[in-house]
Amino acid sequence: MVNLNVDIAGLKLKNPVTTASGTFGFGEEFEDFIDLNKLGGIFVKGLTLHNREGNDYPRMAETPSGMLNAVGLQNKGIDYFLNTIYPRIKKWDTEIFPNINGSVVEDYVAVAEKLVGVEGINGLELNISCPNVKEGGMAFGVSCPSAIAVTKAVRDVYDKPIIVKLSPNVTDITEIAKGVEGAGADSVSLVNTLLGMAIDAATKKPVLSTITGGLSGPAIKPVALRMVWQVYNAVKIPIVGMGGIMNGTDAIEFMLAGSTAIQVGTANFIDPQISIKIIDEIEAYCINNGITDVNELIGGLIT
Amino acid sequence: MVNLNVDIAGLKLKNPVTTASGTFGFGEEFEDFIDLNKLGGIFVKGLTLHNREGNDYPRMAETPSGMLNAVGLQNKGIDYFLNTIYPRIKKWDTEIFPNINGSVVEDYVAVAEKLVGVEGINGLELNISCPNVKEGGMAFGVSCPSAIAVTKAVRDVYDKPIIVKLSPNVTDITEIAKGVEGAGADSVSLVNTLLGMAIDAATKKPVLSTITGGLSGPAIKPVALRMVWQVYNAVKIPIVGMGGIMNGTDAIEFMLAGSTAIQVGTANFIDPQISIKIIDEIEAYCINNGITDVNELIGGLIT
Amino acid sequence: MKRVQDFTVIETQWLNSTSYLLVLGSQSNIEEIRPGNFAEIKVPDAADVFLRRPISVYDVDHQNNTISFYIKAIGKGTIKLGALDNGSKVDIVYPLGNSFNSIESGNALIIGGGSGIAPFTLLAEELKEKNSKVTYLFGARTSEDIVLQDEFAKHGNVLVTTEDGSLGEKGLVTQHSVFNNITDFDIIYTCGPDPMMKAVSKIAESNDIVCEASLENMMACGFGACLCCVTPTVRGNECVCTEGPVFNSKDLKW
Amino acid sequence: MKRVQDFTVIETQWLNSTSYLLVLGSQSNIEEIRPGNFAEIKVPDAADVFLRRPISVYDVDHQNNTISFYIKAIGKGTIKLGALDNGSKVDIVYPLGNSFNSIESGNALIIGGGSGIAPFTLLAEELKEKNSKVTYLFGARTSEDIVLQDEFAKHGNVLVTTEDGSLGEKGLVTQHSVFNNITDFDIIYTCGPDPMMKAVSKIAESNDIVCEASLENMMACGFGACLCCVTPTVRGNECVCTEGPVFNSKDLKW
Ligand SMILES: Cc1cc2nc3c(=O)[nH]c(=O)nc-3n(C[C@H](O)[C@H](O)[C@H](O)COP(=O)(O)OP(=O)(O)OC[C@H]3O[C@@H](n4cnc5c(N)ncnc54)[C@H](O)[C@@H]3O)c2cc1C
Ligand SMILES: Cc1cc2nc3c(=O)[nH]c(=O)nc-3n(C[C@H](O)[C@H](O)[C@H](O)COP(=O)(O)OP(=O)(O)OC[C@H]3O[C@@H](n4cnc5c(N)ncnc54)[C@H](O)[C@@H]3O)c2cc1C
Ligand SMILES: Cc1cc2nc3c(=O)[nH]c(=O)nc-3n(C[C@H](O)[C@H](O)[C@H](O)COP(=O)(O)O)c2cc1C
Ligand SMILES: Cc1cc2nc3c(=O)[nH]c(=O)nc-3n(C[C@H](O)[C@H](O)[C@H](O)COP(=O)(O)O)c2cc1C
Ligand code: FES
Ligand code: FES
Repeated sequence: MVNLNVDIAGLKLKNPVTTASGTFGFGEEFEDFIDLNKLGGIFVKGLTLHNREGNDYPRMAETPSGMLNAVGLQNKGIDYFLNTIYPRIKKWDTEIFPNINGSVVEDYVAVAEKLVGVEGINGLELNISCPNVKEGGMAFGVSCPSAIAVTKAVRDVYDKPIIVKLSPNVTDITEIAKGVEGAGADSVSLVNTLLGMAIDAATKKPVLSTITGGLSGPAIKPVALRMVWQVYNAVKIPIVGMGGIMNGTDAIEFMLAGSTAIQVGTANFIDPQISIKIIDEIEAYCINNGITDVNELIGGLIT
Repeated sequence: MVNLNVDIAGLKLKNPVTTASGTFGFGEEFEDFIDLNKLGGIFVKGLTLHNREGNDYPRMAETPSGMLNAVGLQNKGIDYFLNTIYPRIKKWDTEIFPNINGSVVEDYVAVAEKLVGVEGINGLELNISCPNVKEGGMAFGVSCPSAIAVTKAVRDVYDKPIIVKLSPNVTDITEIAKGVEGAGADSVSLVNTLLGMAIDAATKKPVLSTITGGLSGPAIKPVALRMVWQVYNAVKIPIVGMGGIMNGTDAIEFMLAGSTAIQVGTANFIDPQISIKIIDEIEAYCINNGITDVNELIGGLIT
Repeated sequence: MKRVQDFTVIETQWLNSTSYLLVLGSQSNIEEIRPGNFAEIKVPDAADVFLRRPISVYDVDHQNNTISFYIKAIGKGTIKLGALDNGSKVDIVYPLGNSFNSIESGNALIIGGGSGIAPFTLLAEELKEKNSKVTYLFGARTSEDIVLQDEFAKHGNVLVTTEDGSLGEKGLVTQHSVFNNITDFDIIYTCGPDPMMKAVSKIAESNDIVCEASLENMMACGFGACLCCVTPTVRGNECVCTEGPVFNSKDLKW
Repeated sequence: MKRVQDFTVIETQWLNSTSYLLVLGSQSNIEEIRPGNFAEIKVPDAADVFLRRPISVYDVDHQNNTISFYIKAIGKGTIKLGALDNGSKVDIVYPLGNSFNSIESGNALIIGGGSGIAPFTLLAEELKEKNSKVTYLFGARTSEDIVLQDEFAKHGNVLVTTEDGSLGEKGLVTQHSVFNNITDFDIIYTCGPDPMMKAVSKIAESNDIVCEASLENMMACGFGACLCCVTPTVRGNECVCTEGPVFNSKDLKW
């Protein structure tokens, strides 16, 4: 028997495998494919204070071993989530993490305030790294003072675990990680997408309506893994690692680099059952390697 | 007939296709495979003032649609290059660009000084973005003041075209590009490799002796293309674009994004004849699209 | 219920130089398929195809557990699917999307162009069961592009336009003489290139005929998880993979 | 001269559950190959194999324009190469690397382990032509792993060790009784896992016997362009793909 429980700032997950915001809808989309109760947690689609229509189509471009997206936080707003969606999905025996977004600090705070006291929601992900919105989003995540400011402001109103989602589009991610740790973040999740671009040579036009978009998938795994390792060596709070995880081996690598839990993102599009397979593969790896507690893997890289 | 000549700071290349430093040896390695005289230029393996043994083996890891390297600028030093290698390779009717490196500004200057007046060498690439050396290298390329300082210092001693090679591992590449433009760079080349990492889950060890290394190949193309586009919109000097170019279409995309010339890197390992094929494919694209001068492509993205 | 299912290639039957039927068979039962539903097909082990490819279901045989797709080979993925050997393993996620609303005892015009003929055998079968009459109108550049006529002829009258006049009437679909008596029809179903579908819906709307259009937006997932495939509608941006692919043309703001 | 050449798979002949001979044929002539030379093989259209794979030339037939490789299926690329259908296209970059120095009228011991038996038919043929005597010593975990014995027996005496004693002497290669009279040999050639080659060279050096070891470092290019494949030598870090793969063991600082 392998212990798969992990702990994010006092919050116990039944296993380290969660699903990444924006790649798993609100979970319901996967109900036909898998037993959602088996997941360590679900990070739901990015939420904002008000309804957002997102960016124009086309929002997607396939790239070598990856994809660009420019969804731009399309969602019906936090109230719709709490009144209409959450009541449907709270039945699952897994942690539901709202992923909150804003253009200004006040927006983040307003969304966080709405989550205070909501039964069954035991933590939130503060997204300061969305590359697909004009104002706010990634701007917060690429400057240390603004990352600190928004984290502090949300911390002031929200007392359950805050996981701050970091941008990889920075010179030194450890600086931002340390900043938000100091500002009261309970955990950091990384990485969000890398800012990229695709061009259609035949039409001479950008593929995305927004010209640039966020790169995800296995293409970014080496960069994500490096950043997890750097942040692991810089902060004390737990890390939720992601970026191109496609199978159990990838997940193990992220844990060895220092992740306490991991998020499965783009892989869900290609195999909607992959998150559950990854749980099984992590367990099998532990058994094969005589590991009785998955926590032994965290930061276990031998250097 | 399509005009394929392009101009980098007054230096005419017979076509926009050059080969990237560190992926093409000193050209000789490709003599059996292609007619080197057909290339627009060759950026030779990174040179330093003195002999360097580079990093320990293993120096390479395959990644999804890419690879990590940690060569660490192994080379026999600038004098060996000038006395032994250059005399052998200068016969080719193509531009030979030394790629110069240092741990401190004085090293760069010393190497550049040795290139002053060398017949047939009409420009150099100033590499401030090597992620694989402990001191110097990328450190110069991720801070604006130091990028400016090293560019200015080399500019002071070297009067032919200087192409400054930028690092993608920064929050805002346009800031560095504008900085080196102001400091006297005639051109910028981008991108160098993204800092990444690979782990072997079976051994729990990093794959590279240096833990982290530089990511290249098609995986990074979307990021590279975005940076070329950003820099194109920020500076007036010509851009030499690269990052995952595997075929003519990729090269066209880099030109549309704003590259005057392009460098073929990792692709050379997989198909040692690819650089010449890319020249042919660019020409074919121009013919098919009624383009009589390849310069029309530069920055031709329709937004 | 949506599921991931393993199939084996039974055959790839090339119809002309650019299109083929891909017939897949399974050991287990095939889910119920409604006309207009599509599948997300995984292109097996292809170096440069990362995502699945959305393809409408062309036909299904619940007796023999086979499902088939009409595919135009336009790029990396569709070319590779067409080159699979018989016996190759392919897995698909299906059934996805909504479906056409087939009318009862009415007169239906089905207009297809390009790969947009795929969903229309299943639709016509259902229409016939409901005692509706089916007329097909297919448009293409040249006669070479017109395929599967015999199949479609089983379900209804087949009209054709080609741009070069090599088969049927010369011109674009919307120039076909059937439009002279367009009010004979109770509904128009259309699938194909956006410009064609827009032109068709315009005519339908101006004649107060219901028009259902099946869209082919680029998709990353195909089941509502990514929000990449949206089209603007009167209700805001909606996912083509879940709210569509079939839309009432009046709801579309394209 | 090094070149990129297109080949067709003539057969993949599996020898046991983990290794096979890959036989490739070409329309045009095959370049001259020296014993120890290798090729960089492109694994065709594999989603997760980006770089070529370096593989020693096992045999070459200039009459019929075929070249063959002995390959152990240890990972993504080598498994896929072994699953290619006859007739598949494969291109290779070759001939790469240096070669063994075959001695004249001497007594040679050839020690191989794992995939490190591949270069030794060509070497033995050349040794025989030069009137040298060949003794093979192959080490493996178990008898299952010992393949191609008949082929090698054509060129010399074949000795075997297995770790489980299921064939030949029990133990590691370096424990074989042939080492009791090791000074009978003028030269030792070895290829296989590093620990084995190190142990062999140590014995050779302490007995003043020349030892040539063929290394299998990880490579990105295979022809000196990337500097990824280095091994430390008395002359500094040297590329295994150009200065090697064959090194005099005395030059290696491993
Ligand atoms: C719901 C739905 C049902 C479909 N049904 C069918 C069908 O039954 N038969 C059929 O042949 N095709 C169908 N398509 C279209 C099919 O999905 C695309 O042709 C296919 O994905 C192209 O993949 P590829 O790898 O061959 O092309 P790629 O190499 O990926 O692309 C080639 C070119 O086509 C463009 N392109 C690719 N996909 C799309 C798209 N979805 N929309 C617009 N442009 C695109 C690319 O931008 C590129 O320029 C359907 C699409 C959808 C969304
Ligand atoms: C000059 C040379 C000659 C060779 N000759 C032969 C030969 O004749 N027959 C043969 O079967 N093999 C030979 N090899 C080894 C062969 O290149 C590797 O086994 C092969 O590249 C593995 O590819 P893969 O995709 O199957 O494994 P991967 O999936 O890439 O890797 C599987 C595992 O093997 C490790 N690995 C991969 N390549 C190497 C390597 N080169 N050295 C050490 N570990 C590695 C990886 O780190 C990984 O853990 C030779 C290697 C060299 C350098
Ligand atoms: C289509 C799409 C939409 C996304 N939307 C969000 C979002 O709303 N909020 C967020 O924090 N991250 C979002 N992301 C980023 C992912 O959560 C994740 O950080 C990223 O995709 C890297 O992981 P991956 O490579 O496993 O996909 C989105 C990613 C994709 C592909
Ligand atoms: C093995 C290897 C060695 C490299 N060495 C150098 C170098 O010495 N100097 C340099 O400026 N860039 C070096 N680079 C970076 C390349 O020149 C190029 O910037 C990078 O690989 C991105 O292009 P690509 O994706 O086409 O390979 C090296 C890259 C590789 C893969
Ligand atoms: S394709 Fe993902 S939501 Fe429609
Ligand atoms: S493998 Fe590239 S230099 Fe040896």
